[in-house]
Amino acid sequence: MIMAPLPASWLPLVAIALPMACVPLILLARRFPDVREGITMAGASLLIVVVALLAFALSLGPVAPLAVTGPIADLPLTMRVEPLGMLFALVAGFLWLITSIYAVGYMRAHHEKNQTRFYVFFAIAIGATMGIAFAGDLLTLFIFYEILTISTFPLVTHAQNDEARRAGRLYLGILMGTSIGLFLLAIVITYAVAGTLDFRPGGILQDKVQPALAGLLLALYVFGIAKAAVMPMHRWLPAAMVAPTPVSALLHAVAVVKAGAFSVLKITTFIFGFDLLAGLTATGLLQAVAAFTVIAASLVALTKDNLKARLAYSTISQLSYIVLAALIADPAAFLGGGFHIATHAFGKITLFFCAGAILVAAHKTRISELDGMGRVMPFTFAAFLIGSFSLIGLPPMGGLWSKWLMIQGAFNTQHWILIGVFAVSTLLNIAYLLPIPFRAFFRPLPDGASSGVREAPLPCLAAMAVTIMGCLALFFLPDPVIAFLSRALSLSGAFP
Amino acid sequence: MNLLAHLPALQIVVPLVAAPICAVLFNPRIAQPFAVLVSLVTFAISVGLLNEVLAEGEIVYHMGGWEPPWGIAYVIDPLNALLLCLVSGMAAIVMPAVRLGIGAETTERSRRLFLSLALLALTGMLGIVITGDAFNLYVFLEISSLSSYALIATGNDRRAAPAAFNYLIQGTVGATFILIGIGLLYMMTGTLNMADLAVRIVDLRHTAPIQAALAFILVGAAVKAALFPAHAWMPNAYTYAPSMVSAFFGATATKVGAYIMIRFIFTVFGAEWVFGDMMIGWILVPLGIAAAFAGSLVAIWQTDLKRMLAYSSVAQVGYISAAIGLGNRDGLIAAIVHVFNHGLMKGALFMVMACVILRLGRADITSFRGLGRRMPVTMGCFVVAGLSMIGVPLTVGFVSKWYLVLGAIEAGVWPVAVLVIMSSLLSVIYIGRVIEVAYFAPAPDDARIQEAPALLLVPTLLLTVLCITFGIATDTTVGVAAYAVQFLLGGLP
Amino acid sequence: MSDPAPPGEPRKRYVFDDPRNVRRVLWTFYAACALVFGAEFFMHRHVEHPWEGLFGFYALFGFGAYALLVILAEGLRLLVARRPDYYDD
Amino acid sequence: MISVAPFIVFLVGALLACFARGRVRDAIVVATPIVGALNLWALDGSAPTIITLFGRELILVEVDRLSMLFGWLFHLAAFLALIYGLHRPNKLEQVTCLLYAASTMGAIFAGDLLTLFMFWEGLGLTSVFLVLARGTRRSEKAAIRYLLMQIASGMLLLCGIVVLIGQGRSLDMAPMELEGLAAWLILLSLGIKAGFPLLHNWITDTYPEATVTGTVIMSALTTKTAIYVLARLFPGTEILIYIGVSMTLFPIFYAVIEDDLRRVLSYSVINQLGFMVTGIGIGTNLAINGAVSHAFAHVVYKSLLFMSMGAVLHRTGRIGASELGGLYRTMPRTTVMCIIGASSISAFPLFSGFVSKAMVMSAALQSGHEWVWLALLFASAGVLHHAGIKIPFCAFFGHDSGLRPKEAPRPMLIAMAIASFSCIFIGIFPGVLYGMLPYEVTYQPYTFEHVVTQLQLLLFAALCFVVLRLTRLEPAERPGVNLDVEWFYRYMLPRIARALRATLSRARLASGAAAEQILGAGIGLVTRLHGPRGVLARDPLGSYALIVIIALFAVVLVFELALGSR
Repeated sequence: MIMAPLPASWLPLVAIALPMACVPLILLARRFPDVREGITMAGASLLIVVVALLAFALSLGPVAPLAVTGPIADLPLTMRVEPLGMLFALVAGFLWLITSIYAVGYMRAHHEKNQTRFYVFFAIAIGATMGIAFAGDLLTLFIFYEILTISTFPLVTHAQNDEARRAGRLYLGILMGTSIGLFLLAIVITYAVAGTLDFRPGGILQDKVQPALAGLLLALYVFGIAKAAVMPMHRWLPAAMVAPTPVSALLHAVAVVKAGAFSVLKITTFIFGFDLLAGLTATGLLQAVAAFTVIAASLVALTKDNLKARLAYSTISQLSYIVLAALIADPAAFLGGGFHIATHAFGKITLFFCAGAILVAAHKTRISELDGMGRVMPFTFAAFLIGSFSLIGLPPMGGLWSKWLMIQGAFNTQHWILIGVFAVSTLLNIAYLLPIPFRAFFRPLPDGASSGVREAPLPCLAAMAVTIMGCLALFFLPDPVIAFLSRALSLSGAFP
Repeated sequence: MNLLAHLPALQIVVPLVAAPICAVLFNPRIAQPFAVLVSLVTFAISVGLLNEVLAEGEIVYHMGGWEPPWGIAYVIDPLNALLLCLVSGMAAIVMPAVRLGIGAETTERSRRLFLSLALLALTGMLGIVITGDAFNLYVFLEISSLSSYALIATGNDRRAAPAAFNYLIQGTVGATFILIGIGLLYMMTGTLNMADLAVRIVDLRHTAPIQAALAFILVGAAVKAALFPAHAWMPNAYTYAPSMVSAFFGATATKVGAYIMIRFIFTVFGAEWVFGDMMIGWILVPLGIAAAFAGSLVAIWQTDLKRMLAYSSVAQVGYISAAIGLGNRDGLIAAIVHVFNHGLMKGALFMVMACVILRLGRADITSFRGLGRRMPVTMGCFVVAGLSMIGVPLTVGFVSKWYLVLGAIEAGVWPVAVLVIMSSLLSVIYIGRVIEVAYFAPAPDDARIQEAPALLLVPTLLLTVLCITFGIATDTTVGVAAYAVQFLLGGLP
Repeated sequence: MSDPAPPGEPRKRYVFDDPRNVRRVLWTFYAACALVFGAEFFMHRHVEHPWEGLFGFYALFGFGAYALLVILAEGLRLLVARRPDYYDD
Repeated sequence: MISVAPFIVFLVGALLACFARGRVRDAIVVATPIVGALNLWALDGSAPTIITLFGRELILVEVDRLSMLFGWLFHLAAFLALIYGLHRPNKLEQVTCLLYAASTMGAIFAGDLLTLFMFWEGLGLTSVFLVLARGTRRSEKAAIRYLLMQIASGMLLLCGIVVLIGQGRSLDMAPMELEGLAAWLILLSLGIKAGFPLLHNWITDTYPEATVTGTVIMSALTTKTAIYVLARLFPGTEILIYIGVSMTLFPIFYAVIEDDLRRVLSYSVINQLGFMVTGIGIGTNLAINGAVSHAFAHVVYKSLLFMSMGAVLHRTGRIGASELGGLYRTMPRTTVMCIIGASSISAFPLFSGFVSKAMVMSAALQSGHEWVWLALLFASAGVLHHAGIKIPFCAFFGHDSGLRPKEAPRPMLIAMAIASFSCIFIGIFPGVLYGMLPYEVTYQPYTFEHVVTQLQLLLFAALCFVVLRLTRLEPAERPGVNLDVEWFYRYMLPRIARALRATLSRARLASGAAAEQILGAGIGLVTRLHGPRGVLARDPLGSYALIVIIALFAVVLVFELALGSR
């Protein structure tokens, strides 16, 4: 057996501190771009090692929680590693490295300004994401949730022009407003009635709240966690697309939005518990809201010509899959939601990488300008196609399994309409995603459009290749992941 | 002579003696370091007192060895020990920078007087906090008030004098109310010592004079604390006062008003009577909420950012008032913690204004254009302190808000919890718009605009760091507050 | 040659350009029809359905079905036929 | 003997073709089905191949007579199409064809529903590129519609499987009762791919829009895969009889009035599928044999017909009956082979359709479905009309369109020749096909009686054509769109969506205006109170402030005294 140099229970702290520790180094190296990016890469690689060690430790047995005194006297900040958070951390940590590789190609080719600031806040955001993933109680989760909001604000408003300012207003206004106005309120109420904020299997609210209050709390959580972008709290996400593409890719397809969906999943499972949740009227109502979001966001995506905007609405729709999975309150749906965090991450980040590659190589942002571009950028659009397959949930892509498990959860709990929602959404996904590569490959290139356009820089292509591999790997190797995840509920028998 | 035993006396005596020395003896070049030294010593004494209180419990010190009711007692419990630290600490932080903070705004000649007045104001505030004698409290109140009128009037804006005059009138009314209240108490009980008052009042609570005394003292304290709608003196006073005065008073003055309120309600009148029979919560909480909304909303439209901060203070005093009005343990913790925390963040924000005024000569919103690049550290401090105002976790603002909301929920007044949170979201707007201007508007072509000098920057940074430190490690603030609550509430929930 | 045929493309007559050939095919066809109709006289029927036993059932059914089909299809055309650019794409 | 799962041969072939070019690629492409056939031969009788995925055992390959028959058939179909495609070798098409064939192979040898599902999705995902490869706007849109239908079918299958799993039932490819949600979902899924009425229109929508080669292979594989699965899962399910009958009937009317000859053939596909579905629905040994053998025969002659029409399209660039005619002059070989295909589909004796279709009809009578039999007979006359007469006549005879295209290219001719040979071979030696059928065959197609009655039916139907033609009563060919089910989503749905969007945006504007008004009023109020000139933000005069303080005091005093006097 390998002995870790530190007791495993400290590793979450290391995982959080590591990206943060990169910050001063990046600042020091601001005059030497190669060193600066090298630091980011080294940090990301180290982070993967740390997270992998932690995952290894967790696979051997439970990792003891770690508590440090926090701002509220009776509520120590706890780090508690459990499979769902572990998976989220693995995905985010791994994709940080990939995105960093991509970012090197993108930021330089795109001649972005203030790249040091970019890498600094990026690192902080990843540290905060790790904090969310390993948070052992709601307060800790909330703290890192807020750090994530704040640290991504400079990234969203990177361009510092009027458009960025407007987007920043919306971004901060919605995320901050909901998190303080609703999420925090819900946390305080939870604390007041339950006397604890720990995430516990089976939840902490069971038998402690009236159904009406529990329903109210659930609504406060679902809407208060605006990072999950359930309508009508979704507006920040399309606005955030003014950010440079690596930000959109990692943060607004993976880290930030998944932090939201992950929080919802975690709260429904470990604060409410399936039994309590299943008995609430509010659950049904919120399911309806999430289902509406799934469909409506897809419909909106259909009408968007701006590529990143379309992807953003697609993300909104896909996030509500996870929220729906959380609200279905069934082990299979939980697994599906957890797995979807990974599959959607790999699929959507691929698409964003492609969008960025198109922007860098061809300076095009609109779908209607992409006619025939597949002929000049075949690899990029092939990647787009494969990433789309994963999002739609088609074999041989990992997206299939998460959708599968969620549908199974909906069946187990007799939510027939939700099965229909998943099915219809699949078709809508096809309708808004696939015309893009189809048009790029099969329409003729307009005259003179191809002059000087080549494939994206090599780092960008390499990053895409890796994420595609991820999509495929998740199809062919779902069993270890799901077995791992199901330990979160200790329900090895619940999976098909 | 055992100095340590006389710390309570020294706390007052040191600045009190230093003030005239400063005014008379030294030229400005020596007066400045002297004042700094005095304020540091005062702060050290405060910290010593706090440690002593935490270690050994309440300290009762008889001034000059005279026992009450003839003599004056200084009673130090965790609450006022914490406040002493805040007040003297702010003084120690602000004092070194006075030369810069008032340099552009006052004449060289008057600086000695200025320093002297500042020390006098400090003495007054410390006295209010430390004393256990009701009339003595009034005396110190007048000392601090009079010196602060003068300090505000030193601002070189021509509107400073009217603002100070306005403050004078309203402050005097407030002080008079307190005096009348104390007079009524004395009339009914025959004592001015707070401990004795507390014992004797119990049997007299049904009498109209005692009830009237409560009303007089409450309203008087509300005026001093600038509780809406008795806040009218504050915006102009803080806007036109010299930067350093704004910073010092912004962080401390209203807190002392709040302290008076807490002290009289809990120590003298008795919480169970005030909140039970007198239902004072029905006054304090609605006023507090109204203040929170009124102050924050007005702040949103202000173009002069010092004025904006002043109105923000109106809102923050509202939270304190509402927290007191909840009348339960968590509410009171919230009140005490917020008194301290708000002192830190508002101090930091006013220091930022001092930096900006030093460089640009004014602090209106347009002058902030592009400052994010020109004065990165200063603006960084503004952002952090601003986030604290909003109540982002890991800042002090979050801690206060947590206990306030928790208190409201435990008191069963849900709407209060919701309203508090809603009003605090307004701060996102007024802080956010400054950040927008600082980081998104193009900087003017004035190359002279640069980072503030270290003398100003270091205190600003220090306060900002404290905003975070006390937002993470809350043993000192919440721990002391919880300890103080034991003294104040006794057996209450 | 008087026909305006393009140069290099000699006018060629194909087999059915001659009406006689068409007529030959038709007559062969009529003969075949008569033949199979006549074959019914020499046939031993394994009737699996009473209608099959009707004389000339298959021939008549074939003729009638075809006619009915065309008539009904014409009706259908009235109902469903639209201009070629009916759909927007 | 060494063998691998049949789909692997095609996957490897596709992979190799990806990285090869020119003649080498062509050779790989043509060799793949041959290697596949050898592999299939080696595979016969081997044990199932099982892998574990998603916590379940997936039976990748399970061989029995039925799957072997379809295996051979699809190898043949792929072989024909790939050779045919050599007329203009296109990497995308070739690779896609191979992948598409791989999906089919996977589907028919799948030993459980989950494996089937994987390849089921693969069918749609790969073949869609054959439509896209046409490269027109119309084909692009058709491709997306096609994909939506195919994935919808996949989703239904998935839901069905989920229900089965949820009920703890087995996922074996065993016959199931049409009871409960799962069975209905799966039937519906198969229904889409098999072209059940109202779910059929993707066939007529897509096949005419695909590339010349694409249509050939698409018409062969997808629908017949569905027939295969139907035969496995739902033999003898009564509702299929009626579904099948209606499938034979309604397309023939459409085929009469349709101008696009490839769309005519697409309707014909549905009609022919109807015979098979009916056979499966009847479910007797004879009927199943009939359905399966008809599928076999149909794949070959329908490929042949599509190939001939493809050749016409390739050479003339046109496919409308109204714009073609008289092509026999310069495309005699194509003409002959088209006629062979037409004769086969019309079930003339000595052609393949004759030996297969009759089994279904016979089974219908034997099992007492007289009306079904009658309807099928009517449909047979219809087949003669559109496939037996209209296709060859309108394209190659009829009025002279003046087109003088060259004869079809050699690869096309070779492929058509192989198909023609197969049609005739099966027609003459039905025993070869019968020997491969799942059940023992006692049926004897070539009785004097059967030949005569069939000829009577066909020739007199043709006589009717001649009469109508001579009397000029035969309806004229006219280009145009004939409304079908797709009207709902190609015409109505977009219009509803547009109307909805307009309404929504109007509502949004209106509600936005209303909200703005309310919000504006609110903000106005707040501004009046709190704004820069608001009451609460005014520089307070001393006296005013004093009044406020005193008023506050008065209120508090009264409040306290009132409470104190209780």
